[in-house]
Amino acid sequence: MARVVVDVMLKPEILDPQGQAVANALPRLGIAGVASVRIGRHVEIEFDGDVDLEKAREIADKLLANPVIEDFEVSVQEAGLGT
Amino acid sequence: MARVVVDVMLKPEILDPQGQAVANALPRLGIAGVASVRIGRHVEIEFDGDVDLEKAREIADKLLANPVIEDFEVSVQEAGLGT
Amino acid sequence: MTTEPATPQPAPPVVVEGPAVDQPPAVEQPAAGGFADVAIDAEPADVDTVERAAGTPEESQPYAELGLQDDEYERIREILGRRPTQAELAMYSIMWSEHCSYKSSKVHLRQFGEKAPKSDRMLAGIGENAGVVRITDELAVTFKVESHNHPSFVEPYQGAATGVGGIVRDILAMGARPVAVMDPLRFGAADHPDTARVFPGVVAGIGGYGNCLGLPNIGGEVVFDPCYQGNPLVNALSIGVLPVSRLQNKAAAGVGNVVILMGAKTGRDGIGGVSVLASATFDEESEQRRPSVQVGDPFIEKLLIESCLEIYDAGLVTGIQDLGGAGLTCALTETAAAAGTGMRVELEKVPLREASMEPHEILASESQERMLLIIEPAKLDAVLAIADKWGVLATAIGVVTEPDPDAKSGRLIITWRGQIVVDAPPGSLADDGPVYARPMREPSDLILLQADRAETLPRPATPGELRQTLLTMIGSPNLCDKSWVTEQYDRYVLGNTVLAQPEDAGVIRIDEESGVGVAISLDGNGRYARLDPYNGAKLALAESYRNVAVAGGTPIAVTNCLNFGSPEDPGVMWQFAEAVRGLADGCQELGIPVTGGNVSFYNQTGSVAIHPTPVVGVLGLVEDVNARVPMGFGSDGDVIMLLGE
Amino acid sequence: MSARVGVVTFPGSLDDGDAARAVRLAGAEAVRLWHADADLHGVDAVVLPGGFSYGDYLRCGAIARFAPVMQTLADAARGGLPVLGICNGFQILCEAHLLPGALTRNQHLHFRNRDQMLRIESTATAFTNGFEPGQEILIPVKNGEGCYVADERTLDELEATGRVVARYLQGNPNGSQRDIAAIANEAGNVVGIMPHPEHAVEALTGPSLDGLGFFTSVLTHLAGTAALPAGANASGVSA
Ligand SMILES: Nc1ncnc2c1ncn2[C@@H]1O[C@H](COP(=O)(O)OP(=O)(O)O)[C@@H](O)[C@H]1O
Repeated sequence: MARVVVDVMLKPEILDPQGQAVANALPRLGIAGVASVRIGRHVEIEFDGDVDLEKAREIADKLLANPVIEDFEVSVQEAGLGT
Repeated sequence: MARVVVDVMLKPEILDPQGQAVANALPRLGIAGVASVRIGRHVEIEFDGDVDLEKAREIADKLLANPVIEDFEVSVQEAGLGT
Repeated sequence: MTTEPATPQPAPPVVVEGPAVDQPPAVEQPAAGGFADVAIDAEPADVDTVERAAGTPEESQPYAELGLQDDEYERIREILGRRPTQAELAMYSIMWSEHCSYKSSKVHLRQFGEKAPKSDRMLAGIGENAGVVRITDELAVTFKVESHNHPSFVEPYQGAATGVGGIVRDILAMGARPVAVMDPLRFGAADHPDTARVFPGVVAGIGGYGNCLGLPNIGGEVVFDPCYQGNPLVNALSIGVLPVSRLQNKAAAGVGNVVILMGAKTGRDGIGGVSVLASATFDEESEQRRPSVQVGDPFIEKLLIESCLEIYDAGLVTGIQDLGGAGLTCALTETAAAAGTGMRVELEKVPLREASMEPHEILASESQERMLLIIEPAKLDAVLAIADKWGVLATAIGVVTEPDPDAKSGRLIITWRGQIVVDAPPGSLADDGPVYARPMREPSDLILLQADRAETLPRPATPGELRQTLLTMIGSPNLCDKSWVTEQYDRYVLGNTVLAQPEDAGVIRIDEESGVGVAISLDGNGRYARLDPYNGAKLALAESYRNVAVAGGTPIAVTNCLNFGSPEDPGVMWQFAEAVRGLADGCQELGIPVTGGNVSFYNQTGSVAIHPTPVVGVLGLVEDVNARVPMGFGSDGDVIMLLGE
Repeated sequence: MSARVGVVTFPGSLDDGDAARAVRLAGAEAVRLWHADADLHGVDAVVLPGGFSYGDYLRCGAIARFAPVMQTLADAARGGLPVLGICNGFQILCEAHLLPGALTRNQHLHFRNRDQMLRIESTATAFTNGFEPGQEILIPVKNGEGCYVADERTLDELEATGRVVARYLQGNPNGSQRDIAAIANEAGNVVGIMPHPEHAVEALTGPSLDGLGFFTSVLTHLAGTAALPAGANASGVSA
């Protein structure tokens, strides 16, 4: 079943402590060469009927992202992890 | 700059209280027709040099996902939200 | 109800790997694999019905993989007069597991009742969801400690979180508003890499769930010892307050009353050993059907608490039971058995998270945040309205039926889309499980251990060495400041926390007007108990008792969580018996009753058991919390005195 | 007649009882308001209490913002009704755009509960007029997402207009920009604070009595505005 995916990320100028914690842990795991890690939310929305991109954008805008600190991107996914 | 994206989702059989709370809130926002919402993490990894999928997979496996309850998917992204 | 996996599992438990058993030979599998949509999957032939079981007596069943002995399986066939169905087999294997039936510990735990001093304060004791103690003429307190050890090793955050959720529902089921939690914890060596996974996860899980429920954390323990490396101990205590008149019980009384399932939807959480029933083939689909970790949703639990309390206050409940480790199986059988009634349940009415679940999976599911309510039909609408107000699902799934005219008990009949899949006497599941007097033998290394006395250790001889010893001690993981842990817990919420960390006991105000409150402490020392389980248990009791006393409380009741290795090991069984004897004797000497507790066996890595770890909680009455005694020196010039030897 | 202060309960509110107790100890009547009821029942001021409304899933306060009571409250607040958001209440006020900025995950990524020193930076609000300018107070802080962020321009503006109401002293518990613990709207009638004044109102259960000042301040404020000609009175504003 097709679903809409909304990826929400902190705006680049907002500090992401979680991503930073991961980035800082990498050398200790013996992993070098990573410049940065940023962590956001990945939201999968399934509709009762057909995929509705407009509605997904409305949900993202109203609820899923806080425009003060976050950006979002909406896309259609044929199948995904949650299948 | 290209980056690697790791999407981490709860396995389908695992309860996702967060997604459920959002799904339940939608009707109150006047949005109908959504069958389900699942929420995971969207992680963007940037490398010092070339994109290294293998390394990204290792990071996801060791650090980003909890294999007991989560699955992940790794992909290369040409440009993204955090740009 | 307890919340450990229903089937005893050696660590690391099989939950992660999925069923690690040979394929049972001839279990019939649903043709569709059970994964198609409900509508397609509804072929009646898919389900092992009572009728089918009666007609296929020879069909071999994976009872051994489910943890049942040959003779236990024979007894089930005798009780039913036929082979059990898949669903019945799942239910017996759960209810007759060590965890639910207390089959190895029962013969020892009796002492708590036999040696208990008479107390007119005890309103509910051993056998109930939690012990209830009267505090004033109007108010009572209920408290209990439980383990969630194995799940917390597999998935520390969720394991610990759902441990808190489980014990809070026990308290709620008694009619009480939960008002605080405590968490005695044991981890492996502080510098071991796996401790870095388990320890922060457990602490975050306890905090995450308790904070979100709005329950202050008023104390606990953090102990590091290599013996817990592969088997940490995550015990959780909750305490609740109720008007004496609001005390609830679990009996499903009243023929014609409605059985309501309230709270979260049912999913494949923690199905544990029962999954072997669905694992005859290991294709991709059965891969997906592995038992899954229980995930808690404290938000739903908070709503469940508020709606239950509102339902109690409106006088709408006949009986109530929480769903824990053995899920619906335990709740249905215990409520019916307690009332001596029968019950008819339409299992397809249970709201599911995954439509493809089969009857035995629904019955075994350990999904969190659910309660079972018995309601008179006339009060049904009022109950549903309250649930709706709080946004909690409440579904009628069955009805209480007549007892058999000849017997004192009724039948539990469970149907699945019109076909009977369970038809059994509830008491045979809930009360008449096997009881064992297991062999016991003092561990052979005990004499050597006891001979290795502390006197042989080097002593600090100079002031410098003394200083160094002191610094080493206060900097050691077991003695150092614990605020990294306690700062992750809300201790202020509800506004009644009078003493919490770092005090010896937690003290909470119960009544704002009169200032009456309770003090509570939890203590245990596995190293003492390893050296001498009898005295180790007594010492844990004495320490807890003292802690309550120095905070200003008068001890009045005891709870406990007994964490031990495998009961099949005679050495462990001896430790257990000694610890119980010690605790029972100690309580007798001090004159306070044990009101409840929990046994956790199979805490071991391979064949190596943890130190026997009885954790003892003492509850004290504080007549006026304004008179509580904080620790530490008050002011300059105070006289310092040492009491005792 | 004593002032009537509403305390809103959302599903998942936890400190609502404590906020009501603080209101009573300050000498006002606490009126319990329900999230699904859009009517403010004529209260003179409102407290949005701490807790985990809707489990704090997604973002703290993101779902609560849409509750019926919030629609009414937003209009009333713009009309001058005093509103104090504590912790989750602060998060809800930001999500509802009644206050600027946002509260994000603590930088050390843990929930943290400790007794926290604050400095009152502005006494020109409905909830801090009873403090001395620069007064240092001790009240509990407890949150997982209390790190205040806003863009530089907003922060500069908050500073310049005296809308930073309190700052963390002796250690910033969550990484908040410019050590911000509390802010106000332009009119000073809406205040959001991350630490918990309602947990410092009784000697027996709190680290101090410093929290009481927030609840007595609003009564002073109400007494002052009540003396103003009708129409300037914030109470009774409704949607
Ligand atoms: N160590 C113990 N000491 C005293 N009582 C115990 C102990 N372990 C279990 N019990 C009592 O046995 C009963 C069954 O325990 P448990 O399975 O944990 O509760 P439930 O009946 O809710 O499933 C409870 O009343 C409990 O208090």
